[in-house]
Amino acid sequence: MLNDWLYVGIFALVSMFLPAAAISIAALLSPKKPNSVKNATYECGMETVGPAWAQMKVQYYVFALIFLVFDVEAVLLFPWAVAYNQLPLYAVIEAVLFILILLGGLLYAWRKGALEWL
Amino acid sequence: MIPLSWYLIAAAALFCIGLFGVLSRKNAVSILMSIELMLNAVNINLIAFWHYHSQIQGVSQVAPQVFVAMVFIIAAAEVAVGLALIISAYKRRETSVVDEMTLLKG
Amino acid sequence: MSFWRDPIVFLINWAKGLLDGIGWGPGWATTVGFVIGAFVLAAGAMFFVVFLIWYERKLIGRFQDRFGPNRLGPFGLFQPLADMLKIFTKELITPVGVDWVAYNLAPVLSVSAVLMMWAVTPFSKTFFGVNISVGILFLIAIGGLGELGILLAGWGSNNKYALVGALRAIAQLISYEVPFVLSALVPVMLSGSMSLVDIVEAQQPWYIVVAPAAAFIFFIASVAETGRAPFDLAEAESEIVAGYNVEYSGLKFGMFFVGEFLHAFTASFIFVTVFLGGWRGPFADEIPVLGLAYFFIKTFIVYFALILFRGTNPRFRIDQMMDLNWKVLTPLALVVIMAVALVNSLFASSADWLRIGALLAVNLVIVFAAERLVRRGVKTTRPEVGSRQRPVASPDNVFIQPGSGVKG
Amino acid sequence: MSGLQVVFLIVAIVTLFSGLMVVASRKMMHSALWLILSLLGVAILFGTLQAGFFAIVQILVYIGAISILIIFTLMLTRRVMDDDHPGVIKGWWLPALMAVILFGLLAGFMATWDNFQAMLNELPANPENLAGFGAALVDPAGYVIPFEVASVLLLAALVGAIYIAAERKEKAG
Repeated sequence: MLNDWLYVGIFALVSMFLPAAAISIAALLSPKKPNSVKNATYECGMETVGPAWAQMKVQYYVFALIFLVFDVEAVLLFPWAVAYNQLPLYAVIEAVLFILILLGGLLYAWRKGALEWL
Repeated sequence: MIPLSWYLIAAAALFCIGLFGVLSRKNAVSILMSIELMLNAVNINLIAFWHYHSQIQGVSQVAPQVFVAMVFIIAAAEVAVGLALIISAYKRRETSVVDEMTLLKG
Repeated sequence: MSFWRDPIVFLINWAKGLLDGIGWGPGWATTVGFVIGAFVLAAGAMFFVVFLIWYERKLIGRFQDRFGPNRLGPFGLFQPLADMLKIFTKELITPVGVDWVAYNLAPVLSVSAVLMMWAVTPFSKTFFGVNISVGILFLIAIGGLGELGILLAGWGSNNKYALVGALRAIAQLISYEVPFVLSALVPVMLSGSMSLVDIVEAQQPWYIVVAPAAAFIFFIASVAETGRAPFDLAEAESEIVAGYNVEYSGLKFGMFFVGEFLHAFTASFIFVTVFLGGWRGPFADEIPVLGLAYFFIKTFIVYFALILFRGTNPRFRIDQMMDLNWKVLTPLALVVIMAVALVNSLFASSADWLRIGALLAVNLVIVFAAERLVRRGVKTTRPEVGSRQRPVASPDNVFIQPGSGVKG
Repeated sequence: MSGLQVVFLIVAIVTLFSGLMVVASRKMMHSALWLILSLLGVAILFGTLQAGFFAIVQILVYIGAISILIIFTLMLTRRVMDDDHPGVIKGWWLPALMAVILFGLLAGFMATWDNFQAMLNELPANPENLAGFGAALVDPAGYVIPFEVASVLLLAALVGAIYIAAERKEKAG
């Protein structure tokens, strides 16, 4: 029902508002004495060089990729799981097939060494 | 409640913004992001019509739901492969600007 | 009499009557009621954190043979209040070059992402924020917003260490979201609904009895989602610079910790809701306030287990953590889904005790087999201390010599 | 104007504006963050259409996964991050003109439809009927082929993307 989503929306706004309000109060209460050393970027006492950009491994991308695929898979499986109790056996087997295909993908990634964190 | 036309207009506007992005951005990642906008516009349309037809028929229509789910899956697959291609191209050519990927121009 | 059976709903109805009496019309009265309800619930959750911090510090102290906070107030109960006062009056340093919106949005988002989980959880038979039909998926999706907060913190604070920490944290969180989502499928399958209220109603017996393997995966994954020890390597303060929150100070820094403590508690009550029967217990149907008590008792038991888990386990290495997720939990979760689906379908027409027994047996077999397989893959014998030749820092091998066998 | 219409207008304007900023931002990272806001707006639009499942899926898949993937890619491609040149091509007005014309055509074409101004009323309880949707996905007379093909498509995407992205330096050892 729409009223439920209205409540969720209001709750989201409120739950954003409360921490923001707390931080605002803290900003009012706290002292403000900035200086250039204090405001410098903290990188273990070294002078900061260059823009904040870190060399990343392609591994991060691969994990995010596998995550995306399984997330989308789960999205299709959730409606199936809701209907599960009314389904005949062959419908369950179809879903098992669906999962097996993706399990194959996971095994491929494993064999390929994409799951190693080096 | 909201007229159907509002959703359709909003979706059309989002689609056109996405189209503009695809045609005008230089960076390949940007182009993919614009494609995401276009796919989202399509989804808004599909769900608006799902609502409309469910309302007319009195029962929830399955076909639009399946369509939306398929759009999600295709978007995921497209993003995964597209970004992998961009990363691969970047590794070789040190760029992700589409105009600079001129392997065949010599 | 009805007040004693269900005081919270009694109060809510009373407040509703009051709002209706003002005469704004039903629409506005509902909306205002929602706003007040959301405020009460969310503010209650945030103040609850003060107590959680005390509880956790006290417990961790006991595990480590200390007293924990014990000076201020009875049992040191006022210690977190003092800490709160302190952190409220700390200077908020904004470093140069931050992206203002991202930098300030991140701490807010990390708390609100957890708070929003309180909106859909049924605390008792009659007391819950809202019963949406996709409750369990909502919980998972909101976890994604928390990841967004971490990303904004890491990128917005214009610091290489923060960025690296954020990326590591996100890599961990998204990885563990996979078994989390997959094991959440099992309760949905068994109850035939995604609404948390329905899942709790359907739990006869509790799903931890029906599907212990799924419960096990869900528990580990939700501990990892909270990002605490032993999965806290994104902000392993004893090893690396604190992670995505290096550049934060004062209450903005504190907000990340409010979010973390609240997330730990929230994760334990989600586990209770999904696998331990939520508010279910003797007489909870007739007297809803008893259900509330059961709910919190169970939650504190799970929370205790979570803190015990934190206090007694050494931190994982990042490759071990990723291996645990991708090579153990994810395949296990997929196998559990398939097994539960097939077994439950095959035994659908037989008696309940037979079906549940078969499910339990299958789950235990899977866990046992997985444990065997993992055992085979892990080196259990370690080289004796001192048996390996280690490079010693001497003037000869400070400089890398070709062919010396010492790498850097 | 009802409260819901006000919500719709605000959300739609935010969505379209952030969509525009996705295309117009110079910094790629800002572009990605605007994209997230835009996707969130679309999720809320789904919510106003009472498609709660897809609203949540939108947050889960788009914001939780796809945008993270995009941001990881931005981090992996260095020159993209500190690129401060205009992100659009020189003759950007031509695509803009095309987009505006297309929008005009679409709007004009849709306006000729009789039911264009139809009102969307609130659907009765359990509007989505997820059980029906799930059953249709595995029904041989329904959509079982797309369902299984989706799985194969995801497998292909997984295999292909890993093959492309994770080329290991096997020779280097």
